[in-house]
Amino acid sequence: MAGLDELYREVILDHYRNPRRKGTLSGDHVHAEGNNPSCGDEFFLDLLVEDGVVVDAAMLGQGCSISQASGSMMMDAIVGQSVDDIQDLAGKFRIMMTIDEGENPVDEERPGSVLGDLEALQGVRKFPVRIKCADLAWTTLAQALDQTAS
Amino acid sequence: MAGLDELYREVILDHYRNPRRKGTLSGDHVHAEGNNPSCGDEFFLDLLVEDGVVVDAAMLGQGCSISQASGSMMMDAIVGQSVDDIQDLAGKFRIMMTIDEGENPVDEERPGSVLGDLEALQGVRKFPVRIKCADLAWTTLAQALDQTAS
Amino acid sequence: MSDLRALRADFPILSREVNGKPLVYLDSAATTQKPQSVLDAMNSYYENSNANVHRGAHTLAVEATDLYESARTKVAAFIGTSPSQLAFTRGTTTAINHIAYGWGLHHLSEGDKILLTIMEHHANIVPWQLVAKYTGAELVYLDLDDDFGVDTSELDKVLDERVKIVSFSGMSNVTGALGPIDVLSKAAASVGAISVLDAAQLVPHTNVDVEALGVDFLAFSSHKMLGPTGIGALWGRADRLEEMEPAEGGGEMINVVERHASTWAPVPHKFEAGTPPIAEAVGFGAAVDYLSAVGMDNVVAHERSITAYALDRLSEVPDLTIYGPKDVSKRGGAVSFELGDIHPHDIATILDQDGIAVRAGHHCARPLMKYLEIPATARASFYLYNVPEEVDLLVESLHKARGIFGLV
Amino acid sequence: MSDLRALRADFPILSREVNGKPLVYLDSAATTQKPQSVLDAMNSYYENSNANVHRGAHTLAVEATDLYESARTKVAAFIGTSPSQLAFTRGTTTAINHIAYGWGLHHLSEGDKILLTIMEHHANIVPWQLVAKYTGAELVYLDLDDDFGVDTSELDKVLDERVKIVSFSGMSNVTGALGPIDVLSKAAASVGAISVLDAAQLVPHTNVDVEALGVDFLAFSSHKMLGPTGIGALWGRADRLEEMEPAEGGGEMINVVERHASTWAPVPHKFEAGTPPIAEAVGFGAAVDYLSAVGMDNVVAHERSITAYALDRLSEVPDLTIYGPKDVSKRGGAVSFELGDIHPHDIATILDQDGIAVRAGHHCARPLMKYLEIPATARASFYLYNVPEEVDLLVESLHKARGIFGLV
Ligand SMILES: Cc1ncc(COP(=O)(O)O)c(C=O)c1O
Ligand SMILES: Cc1ncc(COP(=O)(O)O)c(C=O)c1O
Repeated sequence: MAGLDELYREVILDHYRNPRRKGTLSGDHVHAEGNNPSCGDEFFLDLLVEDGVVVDAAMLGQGCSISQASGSMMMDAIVGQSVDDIQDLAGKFRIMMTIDEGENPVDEERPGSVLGDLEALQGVRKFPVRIKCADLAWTTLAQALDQTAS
Repeated sequence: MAGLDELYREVILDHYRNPRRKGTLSGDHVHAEGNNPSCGDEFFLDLLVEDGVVVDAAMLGQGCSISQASGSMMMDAIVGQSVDDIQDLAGKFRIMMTIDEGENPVDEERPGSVLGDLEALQGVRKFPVRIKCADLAWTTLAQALDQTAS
Repeated sequence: MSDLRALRADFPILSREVNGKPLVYLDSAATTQKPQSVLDAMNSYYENSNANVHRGAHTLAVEATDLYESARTKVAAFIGTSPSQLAFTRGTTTAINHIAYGWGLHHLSEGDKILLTIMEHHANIVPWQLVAKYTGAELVYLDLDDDFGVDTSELDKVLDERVKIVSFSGMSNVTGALGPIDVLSKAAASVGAISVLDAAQLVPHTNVDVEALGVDFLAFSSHKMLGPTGIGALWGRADRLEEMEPAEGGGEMINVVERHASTWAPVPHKFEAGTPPIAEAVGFGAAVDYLSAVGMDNVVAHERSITAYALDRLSEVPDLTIYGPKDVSKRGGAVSFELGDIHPHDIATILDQDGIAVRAGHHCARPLMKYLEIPATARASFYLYNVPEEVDLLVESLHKARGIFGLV
Repeated sequence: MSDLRALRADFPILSREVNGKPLVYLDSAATTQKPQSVLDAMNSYYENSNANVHRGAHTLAVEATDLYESARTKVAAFIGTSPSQLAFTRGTTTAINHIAYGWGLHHLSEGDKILLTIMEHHANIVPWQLVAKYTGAELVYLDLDDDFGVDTSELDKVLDERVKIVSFSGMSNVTGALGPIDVLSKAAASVGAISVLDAAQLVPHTNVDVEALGVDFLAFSSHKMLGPTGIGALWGRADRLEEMEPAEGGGEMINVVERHASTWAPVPHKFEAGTPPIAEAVGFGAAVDYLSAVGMDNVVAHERSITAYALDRLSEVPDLTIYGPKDVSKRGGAVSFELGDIHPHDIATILDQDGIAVRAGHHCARPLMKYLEIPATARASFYLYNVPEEVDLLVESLHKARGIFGLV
């Protein structure tokens, strides 16, 4: 059961049950929708980017604890950050979640120092089929950022 | 090779190379076409039936020695016969060609006594996949007779 | 409980372990496991008789053709029909697409209606959406009653002469609910529509006498009834098959091909374009042999009792909601449920750690999920090789899931 | 002669007897025999990992999905492409039908033209006849030159902007002639038409780098290249696959299904409706592994030398006429012939008594037979497991046939 404990950490269940920034934005913003057809998970993202900085964001979604917690944690991690920093963060997250691509950027000695709460998602690596759950919010984010770029 | 000798009897090769009543009928007649899509064999039959008797017939066809010889022998066997007698003959032929349905009507003691040259086709029974070759002319005949009935 | 326990030894995969625990396979509604006899039949075909069918005068071709055609005879007999009314397809999905393209495309016009039920699998929705788009026809749905059955009380309101096709499932792969075959086939006939039965879950789990059902077409899959993947069957009433056009063109299904037009081979060959799934037909035949040897009545009795036991045991688990009829005479062995706020995907992951295989998701029935206002369910489904201890393990593992998610 | 003789031991069926003689299998153009490794891969799938793909969070479903998708990667790599451009179908026939329905139906209108060659297999004729009927398009054929190649000298006369599809074979299953891939793919592109390559005989027998061929779509079958029945593949250029609609609807191929409309999964999944042929994909993957291990260059060299030997030895047989190019650089290993006035079916029967399997008939290419003004041919076809002694036995048996039919 070691695996399950690592997967369903306290902080993940907390984000799952109390998702941050749940809702929609009114006024100017970009909107992106992501879904995993194989499991039915959905993630809707509203983003307000001003002068290269994400100044506001809101999400709606449904799905497993991993996909929803990952989205909620992502909200915490991106609001107030520059798009450049977010791209950097997304890169680190992707590496953390990828089983055999590059070295995990997470500092095992100082938990939370690199990716904050998001590091709790490391346990997902042991459940490859769930990785796409953790990725959903981030691929949706990439779509939203693409819109602000163009 | 015993099987092959029984299959390719002299009389069969003779009918194959010298088909009887090859051609078409002019004037009044019924026409039927048969083919075996799996091997490409074809058999076209013209039949003139008057007062319940087949008074004239002609055939065109292409295909293996068995299908063409069977057709040619059938021509010899039906012209001048009443439709009733032909149905009877067709029934006997069918039984002769069927591997496990009823008793072979052929009299082994007196070859040719029941079905004439057609008895040479008995050897086909040992080659089940060729039975439909031998049958082609006869299924075409059945179609032609159906037309005269209606 | 009709005890088929000894059969488990016939299924090699059932002795494997998953995550260090013996496999508990509760996902037969998705696909079933295969007995050794099915694998043996296919191996023997490949090792002794492999050849292309119908086109050869050599011994292997004859043997392969005989094996293929005798498989057709077996599968036809299994549902009580003649081989001339049974075409092999790639599966249920392909069979329904063939009906949609082969019959629907040629008989539907602008404003015509196709009547479905909201509990259909995507396989019985999307093909009709495609032909509806091509022909201007429209899809109409029957909703469910309070017990997850199809609500036929308002049938009058939707049934008229514009309805040309009524297509519905014999057993839901989500709720397990049986379809109202009698009511809907008669309703279809009463307005001159054809009825199409998605029997993907019905044929594996009941004793089907297809001629007695009153439907015009029926589709099912081999892999859901102990047979191999890659094959299924389309049955049709003789006259319907005659009036149906082939959906696919190619070799085997033709009579004469000219440069600009062709004529078709007789039914059922006109629906089998190209080299068919030959080894798969042989395996499918071996699968129905196996089921017949066990006896479908025994299979039904066994599934009923294990389903009743499962419904019972699951009802003990706090926070657990079952989506489907409680009465085992109205349902098959697919049991969908939710457990508190634990997402079905999380349930499946937790159960998998105990070697238990259940499905989680929309089960290819998204309109049904939307109608039930749930995003997904977890589903345990049973077949002849399941035993009550496996239900016990399921229940135990569900308690564990509650613990992990802190449900109290 | 590149000697692959040792490989024969890998094919269980090659040690069987037919009519008391060792099997001489010369019918690989119809379907090939399977090495043990292909059967082992499928058995192992069924005995260890069998589950439905793409929809499950349990271990077996993950293993099955991985096996299925890695088979896609293998088969794609075998023709030099990426898995995202390769959809599994039931075979060549289904792949071409999918192109006809998925692309043709949506891009053809009244008066448009589909350009074929007269040497096509029915699989590459009948699907186009079907969509031509539905759309009002018209079929146009290129005939042959004196050496059984496609005559492209009059291409100008038929090529214009109304040509929307050029579909042709890479290698004739009757004459063995290679198709003019370069000329026809360029010709198609020059008028904005798509080019479709029937590679059923090409992929098994040559080293295909699909991206370099210049065609838009390509279709082939597993069973003709050591793999199981029930599966084949459709390759397309990425942009063409995007613009192609799915031919079949059902589970797996969807993104979101609503009551009245649906959206599709990304390429290639949108072309794979329903439960796919999973075990078959695994076997197909094992087949390309086997071929890659032998090396396609070795396969080509071996086939060339055995075909050259066969053409040579057959030319010694009096009254024998070969229908196909004599130059082995212009052809593959399917050798069609006539022997005096002995009908091909009779030849096949006589050879079968000596354990020799050849095909007789129109080989699903009736328009070609009509064009050549012959009703049928006998065909011997070779693959990597054939050896020259088998050619000798063939020739010997043909002499016997002459004897039986009294040819002098
Ligand atoms: C050239 C060619 N095209 C298409 C086909 C059809 O392939 P399949 O029957 O596997 O669909 C064949 C084989 O029969 C063939 O030889
Ligand atoms: C009710 C129902 N219909 C249709 C299907 C589709 O069957 P297949 O995927 O074998 O084509 C399934 C299974 O997935 C099903 O459960």
